[in-house]
Amino acid sequence: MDNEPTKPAVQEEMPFAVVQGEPVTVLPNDLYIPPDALEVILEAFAGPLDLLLYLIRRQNLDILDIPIAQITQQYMEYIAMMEELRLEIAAEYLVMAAVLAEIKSRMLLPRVVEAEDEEDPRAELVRRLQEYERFKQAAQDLDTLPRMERDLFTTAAELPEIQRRMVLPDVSLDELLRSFRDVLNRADMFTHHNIEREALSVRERMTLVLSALQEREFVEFGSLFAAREGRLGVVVTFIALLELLKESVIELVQSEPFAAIYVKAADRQLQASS
Amino acid sequence: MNEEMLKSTIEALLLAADRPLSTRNLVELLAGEHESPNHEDVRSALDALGEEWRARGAELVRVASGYRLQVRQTFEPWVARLWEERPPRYSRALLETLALIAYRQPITRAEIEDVRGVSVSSQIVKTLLEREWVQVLGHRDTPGRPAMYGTTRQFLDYFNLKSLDQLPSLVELKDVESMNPELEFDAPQAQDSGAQAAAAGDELH
Amino acid sequence: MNEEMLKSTIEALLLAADRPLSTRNLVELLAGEHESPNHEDVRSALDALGEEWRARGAELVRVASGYRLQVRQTFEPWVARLWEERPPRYSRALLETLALIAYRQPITRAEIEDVRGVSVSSQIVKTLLEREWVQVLGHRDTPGRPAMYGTTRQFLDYFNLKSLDQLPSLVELKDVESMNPELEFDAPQAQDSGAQAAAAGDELH
Repeated sequence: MDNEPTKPAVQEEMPFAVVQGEPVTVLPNDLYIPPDALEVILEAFAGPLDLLLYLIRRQNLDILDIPIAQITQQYMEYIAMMEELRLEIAAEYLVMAAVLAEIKSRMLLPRVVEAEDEEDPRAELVRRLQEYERFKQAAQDLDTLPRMERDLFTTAAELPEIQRRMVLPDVSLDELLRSFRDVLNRADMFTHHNIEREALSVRERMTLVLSALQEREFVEFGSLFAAREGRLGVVVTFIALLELLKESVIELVQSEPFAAIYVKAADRQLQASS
Repeated sequence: MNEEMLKSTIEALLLAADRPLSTRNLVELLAGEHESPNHEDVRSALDALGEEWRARGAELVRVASGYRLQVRQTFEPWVARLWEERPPRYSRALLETLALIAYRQPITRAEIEDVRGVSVSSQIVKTLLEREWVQVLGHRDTPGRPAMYGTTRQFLDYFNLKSLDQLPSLVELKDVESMNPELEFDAPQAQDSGAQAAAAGDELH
Repeated sequence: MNEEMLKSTIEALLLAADRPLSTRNLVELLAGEHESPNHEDVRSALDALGEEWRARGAELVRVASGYRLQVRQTFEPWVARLWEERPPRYSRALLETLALIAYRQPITRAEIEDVRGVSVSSQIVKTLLEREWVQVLGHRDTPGRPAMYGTTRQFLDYFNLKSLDQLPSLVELKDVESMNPELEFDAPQAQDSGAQAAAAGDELH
């Protein structure tokens, strides 16, 4: 936490590193500080633009007023220091050194008589420095925003005992029908069955009859027919019963002639005895 | 630190902590340079907090290692939903099995395997029975007494059918084109309602 | 579900969730078989909750992806004591990269490197992606098809923001055209003439 009151930024050099709690604004010329501390300082620069900005800001200069020769010289001193410490110098630092040297040499050349439209050789560098500084600032601003874990904390209460529930997948009818079509295509069933009108109502009735037989051992034959279903319903039920009989799934039983006919599941006896 | 402030600070600590806090923990955490609340203060603040949380989404409970706020068991059904995983999709094999049971019921497993050309895993049958889309209608009176499967009332309800008749017939099914127009009709509609939902979402902001 | 019950249930959900919940999330979570509260209901319950939490240890805040109960910042000094570990610090390189992505999205790595003047380490990109602050938005249709990065809702949530609009605004760029003539090599003179040049610049405008 930074408890220091904020001072006007302009009047002070920006510390570019903090070593053991002490802000460091100027690199000492003699190497009294241990080399690894210096290493920390030098590594604190986020790149050549950052180093250049530091050199400019250290003297309270405006970016638009870069004394290029001086800055170049200071920049090269830093590079030399890094080399001395055998720090791995990112290639970008060397590229920047070359850029600075080039600008410097162009500035030393006598200007061609008042060439109005000729751009200042520093212009491109200044643009880059400004752009970089904007985002350097933005990063600092971002860092001061209150954020989770550091300034803000979420709340959480212990959870109750949670039962794991199975969430069941959804299926659309369309999906189901496609699956069926696929399986029929594969089984080449269409060729065999396309004549037969699949009477699903019969199939359904077969299921209903069997369901009824699950509840009761004997179901009276007549009770399976409902007059309100009309002729068609009666026929469907009758066909369903015939189909079930044919498949030996049900049996019809009659204790004596003209007595009531009962339907029972063909496997009932076995089931009971097993 | 006055009483109200002490209560709110303890509440903040309990809400932020990922473990129960004992009165001793709290006394330590609250120790300040000037006024440090003692055990008594903390305890009476906890009592007051417990009272305040009596009718809320969580309650102040005391466990072995201290106090914690705990979501009330009553809310478990809703809270559990926060961690519900998106359900996996059913396999092709399962859907084909289901379709065959729907169209050819009563049908045995052997008959399904016959048509599909591959064996039907017990897991598939179990899943369909558990989902209550399929039931055992009885056993065929043939060697091995295989179970016969059929669909249930729940199956019809789930797919919003009044009866099996409402499933397309084999002939209709064969005609691929007859399925497509319906899909094409659905698509733009779906997009539409998506846009509507998005618009509604915007309004809420 | 009556109003009181709805309020407590939402409170329970907010306390149980490990992420902010939007009104849409809440409507879905609260959907029941009989009565399902709608957006209106949820919103007014949230308003009421916000009011109730006004003088407590936490507050109801809205961030990009929804609502969360958050410990009031006043209590930060106490709450921070709960954890021995210091909160994570992020390097300048990471923060600069993040700032560029936030302000300039969609942006490629090369564009970030262009502004920063150094290469962006893969570790930084990886960290940003892993924290889910940054996402790949797509690929630029140029050679190498570089990934374009943008920030996520989680990024906004983490920094307590509702939208990117709420980020501090960027510093204005100065016009390079107003650049002062080259100043000579010795520093004090440079500073001096710099001030003069600035004054001169003013006159010209």
